[in-house]
Amino acid sequence: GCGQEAASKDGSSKDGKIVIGAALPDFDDKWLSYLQDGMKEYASSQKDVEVIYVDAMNDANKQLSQVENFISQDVDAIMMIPVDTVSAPNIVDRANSEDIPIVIVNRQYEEVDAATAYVGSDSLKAGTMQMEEVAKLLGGKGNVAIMDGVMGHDAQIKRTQGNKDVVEKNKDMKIVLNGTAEFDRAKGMTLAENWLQSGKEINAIVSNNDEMAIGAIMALEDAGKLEDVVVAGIDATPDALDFVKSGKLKVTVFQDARGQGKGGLETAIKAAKGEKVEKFNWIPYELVTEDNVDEYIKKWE
Amino acid sequence: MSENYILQMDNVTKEFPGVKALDSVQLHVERGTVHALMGENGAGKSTLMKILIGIYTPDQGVIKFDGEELHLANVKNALDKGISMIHQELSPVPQMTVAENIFLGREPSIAGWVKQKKLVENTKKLFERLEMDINPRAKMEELSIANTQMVEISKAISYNSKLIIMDEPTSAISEKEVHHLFKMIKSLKKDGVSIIYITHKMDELEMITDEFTVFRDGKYVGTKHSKNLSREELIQMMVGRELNQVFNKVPAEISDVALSVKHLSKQNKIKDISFEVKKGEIVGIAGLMGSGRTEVLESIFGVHAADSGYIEIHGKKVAIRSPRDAIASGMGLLTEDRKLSGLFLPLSVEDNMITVNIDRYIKGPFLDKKKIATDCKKQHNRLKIKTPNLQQRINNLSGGNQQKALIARWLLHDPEILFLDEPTRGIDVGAKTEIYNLIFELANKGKAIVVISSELPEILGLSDRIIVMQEGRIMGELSREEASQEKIMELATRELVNN
Amino acid sequence: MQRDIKITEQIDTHTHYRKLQKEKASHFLGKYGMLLILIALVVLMSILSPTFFTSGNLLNIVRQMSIIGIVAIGVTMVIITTGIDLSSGSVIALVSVMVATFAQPNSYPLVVAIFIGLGIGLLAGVINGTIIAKGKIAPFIVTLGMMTAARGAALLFSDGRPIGNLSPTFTFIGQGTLLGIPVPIFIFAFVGIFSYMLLNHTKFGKYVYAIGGNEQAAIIAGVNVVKYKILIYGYAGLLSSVAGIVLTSRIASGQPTAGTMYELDAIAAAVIGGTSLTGGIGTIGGTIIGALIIGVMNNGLDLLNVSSYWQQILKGAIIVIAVLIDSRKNKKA
Amino acid sequence: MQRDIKITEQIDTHTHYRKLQKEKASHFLGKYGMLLILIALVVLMSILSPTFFTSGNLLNIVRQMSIIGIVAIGVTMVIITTGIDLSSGSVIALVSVMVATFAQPNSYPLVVAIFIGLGIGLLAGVINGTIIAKGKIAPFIVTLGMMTAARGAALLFSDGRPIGNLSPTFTFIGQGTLLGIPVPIFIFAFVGIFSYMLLNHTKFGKYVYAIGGNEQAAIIAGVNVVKYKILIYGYAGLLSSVAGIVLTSRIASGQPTAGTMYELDAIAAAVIGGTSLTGGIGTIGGTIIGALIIGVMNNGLDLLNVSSYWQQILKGAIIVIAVLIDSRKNKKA
Ligand SMILES: Nc1ncnc2c1ncn2[C@@H]1O[C@H](COP(=O)(O)OP(=O)(O)OP(=O)(O)O)[C@@H](O)[C@H]1O
Ligand SMILES: Nc1ncnc2c1ncn2[C@@H]1O[C@H](COP(=O)(O)OP(=O)(O)OP(=O)(O)O)[C@@H](O)[C@H]1O
Ligand SMILES: [Mg+2]
Ligand SMILES: [Mg+2]
Repeated sequence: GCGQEAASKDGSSKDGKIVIGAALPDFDDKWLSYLQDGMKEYASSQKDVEVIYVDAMNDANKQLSQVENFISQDVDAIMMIPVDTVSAPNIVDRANSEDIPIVIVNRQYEEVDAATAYVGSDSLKAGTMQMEEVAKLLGGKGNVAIMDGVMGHDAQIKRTQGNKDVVEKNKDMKIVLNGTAEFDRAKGMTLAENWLQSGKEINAIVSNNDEMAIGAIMALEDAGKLEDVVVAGIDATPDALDFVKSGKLKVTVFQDARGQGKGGLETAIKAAKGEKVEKFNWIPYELVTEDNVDEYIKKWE
Repeated sequence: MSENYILQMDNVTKEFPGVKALDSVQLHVERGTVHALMGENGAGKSTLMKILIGIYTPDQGVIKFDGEELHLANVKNALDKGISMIHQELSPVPQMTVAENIFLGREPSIAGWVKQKKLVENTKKLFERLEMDINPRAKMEELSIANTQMVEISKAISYNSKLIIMDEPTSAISEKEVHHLFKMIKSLKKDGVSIIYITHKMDELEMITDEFTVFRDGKYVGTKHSKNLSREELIQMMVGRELNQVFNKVPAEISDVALSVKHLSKQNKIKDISFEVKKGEIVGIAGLMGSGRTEVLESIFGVHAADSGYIEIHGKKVAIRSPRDAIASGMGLLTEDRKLSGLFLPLSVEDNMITVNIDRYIKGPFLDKKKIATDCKKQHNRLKIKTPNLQQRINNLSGGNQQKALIARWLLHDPEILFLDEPTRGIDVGAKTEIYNLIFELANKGKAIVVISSELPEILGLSDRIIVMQEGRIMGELSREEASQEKIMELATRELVNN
Repeated sequence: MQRDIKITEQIDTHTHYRKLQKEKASHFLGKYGMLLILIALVVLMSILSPTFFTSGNLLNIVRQMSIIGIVAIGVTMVIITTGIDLSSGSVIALVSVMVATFAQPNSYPLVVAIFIGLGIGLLAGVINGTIIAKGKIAPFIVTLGMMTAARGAALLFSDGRPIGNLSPTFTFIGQGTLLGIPVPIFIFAFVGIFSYMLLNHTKFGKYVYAIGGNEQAAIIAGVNVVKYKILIYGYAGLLSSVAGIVLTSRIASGQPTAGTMYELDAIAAAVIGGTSLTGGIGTIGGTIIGALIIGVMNNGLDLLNVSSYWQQILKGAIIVIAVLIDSRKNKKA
Repeated sequence: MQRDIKITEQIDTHTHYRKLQKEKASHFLGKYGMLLILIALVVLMSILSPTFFTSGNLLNIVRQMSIIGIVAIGVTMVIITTGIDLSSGSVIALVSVMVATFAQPNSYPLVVAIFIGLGIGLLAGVINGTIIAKGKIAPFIVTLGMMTAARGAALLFSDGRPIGNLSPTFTFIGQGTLLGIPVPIFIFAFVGIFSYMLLNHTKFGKYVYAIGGNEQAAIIAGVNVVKYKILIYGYAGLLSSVAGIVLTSRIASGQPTAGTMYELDAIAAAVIGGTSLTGGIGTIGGTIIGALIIGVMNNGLDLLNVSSYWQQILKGAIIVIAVLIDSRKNKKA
């Protein structure tokens, strides 16, 4: 509300408010927007807490700049979802050297223990869970097409890696096609159309996110081949859940966006108050299929 | 024998797609002479010169310069060999200073670091030698056209070349500068420099050239001595037929007032301009450079609005805020700089012609292309525009033919009041006569015409009445009968003399 | 003589383009040069991939390209006037979320959604045109601003989330077929023909070329340059709307991130198709060929399962090489 | 034959250019107008956010802007020649992954990594310049191709993954400070001063302006336009390299996705700083001011906690308004 904004102009916690800087990688990302919802819900339930949200637009350099801005504003704690996990340690060092607690959310990496705390799950795991379910549905054999998100982005790298790890373990499974549709439904549709024209036999299209998976489903439906192909996504967005419900999307992976947002902010506030926090706060992935989809549909309502 | 010649070009042929610009022509220039190159628009003069300076490569031909055969890879090559050129189209770098423009490409420098002071000093020295008074530090864009031309001239001279090509150097400068240029040419000649001189002005031939060569339609016609030259013979060589009297003025019936301009003023550019033009009348506006003639026409035409004053057309006051308003009230303006404000270079001749008049070709939602084609064809024939067809890009036409196409634009529109600002700039004799006849024809049809021209014979030959301007003011009016070159000059410079 | 021509070209900025239509022969090549490159590309792809040259796949390509193609047609007109439009992709996104909001089943009649969609793009285009024409600001900057702002507005309006659940009548636009041919292809064809007529057979079209050929001369010739520029950018915006509506209908959801970088594909299509960035030159037919070249390239590389990294490298190279070959060929002629 | 008396007028050919710098007064405003806007923006931000005007934050802004600023300086030169460079961002990415590969601890000496980095950008720039100058292809298309291809190459080389674990000597470039001032600011200052000297005091600089002011004039004066264009694009590529190295060092990782859209920020900085897209006009000082305006805007909006969506809308508007105010002011004077 208004009061909070006024406080932000003071820019510090001198008036007793706790200021948390939230460095998010991409406001355009739908899943992250649910995460932000979780944070906002939680923030509004807290008194004397103000959260400054910034958007790095998937630019690690910009994120570093924003954290620097937080530091110069002297926020009480930083909550960050790294744009990428390679440059993250460096940013964490910055915060540490200024003694500002920093909580990393959602994207895990090796040196994450340098941060005050980690809240989230292991991205690789999403890819593994997704492909394991696909493998199960295919009976451990078949031709798989992998649809990548925007190349070089954390989710793309790890989810695809997870996919590939599973395929490697299944001797009768093969990745026959692999291309990027940049997390975009229209591009997913186009890519799937082109794949279908290639004449290659495809038993499953495994996508880095739900949007592209929906695009693929639409292309398959159009070509009358949806029956023959298992489509899998990640995120369990409301749209995607509808597709799971109707049996078109066989697999998706629920990552508790709101839970991570709330958990991350909660931890950051605790750290800002100087309270002790757990180093690792796991929020597990959950597999969504036709069987349990109603549960998740309820979550969005 | 060949030592006498600084330049021998033989059998030079150059074809552009669709146009044989040069067909096995020759040009022999003796050492230390001024050699004129004459010919109608599009005869191929500039093309041959561009070959000589290394801009184009000939399809065929032998060029011997200073005793050795010449093969040029680029302009720098030619400059290094001792050939420099004043180009027909002025090409300054407007944002750079005079000094930078003159020494562009050969700045005094150490390891790439330009010695700014030296640059200015060198320019000053050059200007001293040439007796010119231009600030080397001025930006090119601040110079008048005449001074821009003078800078280009001094630039060409500054290379200390053996041969200097001058492609219509006097088309944009005034009496004073012309004299100055001729003085320079004479002194260059004394130093043994040879000059190729291109012009459409006959009188210049006799004044400074030793010999001249004539081209016609890309072919060599002949070379003669300039002494004892008869104008008729020259014209015969150039156009291949005899031209009748240049000004064939048929008196038109002069009736009601078509346009009256009342107390037009704009900043300090034009002051209290009032005049009238009647139907059938040709009014000339004369004046020294910068006297504001163009500004007057452009203000009337709504190109830039005047600060005060108003305009009446057929006795009715009209508000003109843009050229659109002007056209709607029955006016037309042929601008003085066709490249800048006339031509649509990438478009076809036809598209260039119909712009003003386009509303008349609208049939339903579309344009009536047949009617467009027939109307344009008529103009094409009437003005004898030299182009293979009307779909040709206008950029491929020679300057004179481009000018004719622009005149066609206004003829198609057929305005009641027509402003012609330097209508024959850069146009050859043949075409000039045609344009003059056209102007008379228009007047005879009852059009009111205002002509600006810097060539006094032209203005005297065309006008029923001449308005003389100076520093944005009208200094006086002369009727056709009383007007003479001397009287115009007197009015144009009166106050300056008084001062 | 090779060298000579090179120098000629340097001397005259327009020579490059002039060459395109200098003579009947080179005129032919200039006009059909890119068509030949398109055909060469099609032949190459057909050899490399047996499934490429099937009617199904060819329809596929045209349908996929129809969205970029529609945008590119508007962009072509803008470029002919020496302008540029960087905002197309973002306008598509804004239109997408707005249309999706009004195209929910049982809410508004279909026409309302469509009119709102068309209106948004038209408005964005008119704003572009007005600032460019009245403010005399470089189109690059104005449309860059619009690109940023419209994307922000799309995100703001949709709260960064896709809007799904669209009515089936609406989704017919992008997904349906008529006589076995996808509806987007009909829309593309209609836009193409309409724009062709507009550009070649109307006063509007002549003015587009005139403004691009010499704006100052157009003013003197009485053309209301401000008005026509606003109309031209408005038309480009309108076509972005059409593209946005087709896209939204095709993917059955309004996407605030839709259309990212489409402006670059559209500009590339126009330029590959012979539109000159220095103004005055360009055709609808050329642009459609340009769009198809991009479409064939995208489709072919996917069919061949070229890795996405290599796809980008190849696409970059092909765009440049196509334009390069085209300009070379014209020189030879 | 009697010599005719001849009067010639002053043809108004240069109105177009004259307007730009007609009077000393408007010249002043033209030159310092954007500086005033920058100052106004700083004052505004200082009022709205108390933490804005602190030495820490100001240093912050300059450091953050140094990367875009360095790119923008190269882009300025390109734009002065009437060109454009859309490839900067992608070249940054390619340089980033290459440098990171060679800047692992205990692998190669630091200079190797830096030279390779500089070499890559220079090469990309030279390729751009060569195709543009020799092939006579529009810079927009050539650098668009390079933008796509270099991004693909960056992804290919790094297999789409960021490359971490850089040696501390290398990370000093982006993270270290000298006398309390961050190293990137020194590099930015050096590049600025060097480029200023280059543009204002060398032949190279004169030719940049000459080519942009009137390419034909440069050619007929015997300037080797092809060579200089190659050098100019090469220099712009080199500065993209410098930016890429600073960026990589600053975030301590080589990123194939780095620099996305930086080209647009760089172009915006140049144009806001008074560089004219029609060529011949532009200064290093102006571009630095342009970069700072963008920097202040980004920083200020973040400090004020303006939502990301609104930030985009505001940024789009501010860019246009700044240029609009600037051009208005020139007109009034
Ligand atoms: N670059 C070019 N491409 C095509 N045609 C050209 C080119 N340059 C000149 N021409 C054509 O070659 C012919 C000769 O032109 P040129 O410029 O040499 O004439 P000119 O004698 O200098 O005429 P003017 O007196 O009008 O200057 C003309 O028909 C012209 O249209
Ligand atoms: N290059 C220039 N820079 C600044 N002022 C100029 C320039 N050229 C002309 N002016 C000024 O503009 C005013 C009108 O000049 P303009 O060029 O419009 O008239 P004009 O074209 O000289 O008229 P005319 O037809 O007699 O040549 C004069 O006061 C002149 O000093
Ligand atoms: Mg000539
Ligand atoms: Mg004049």
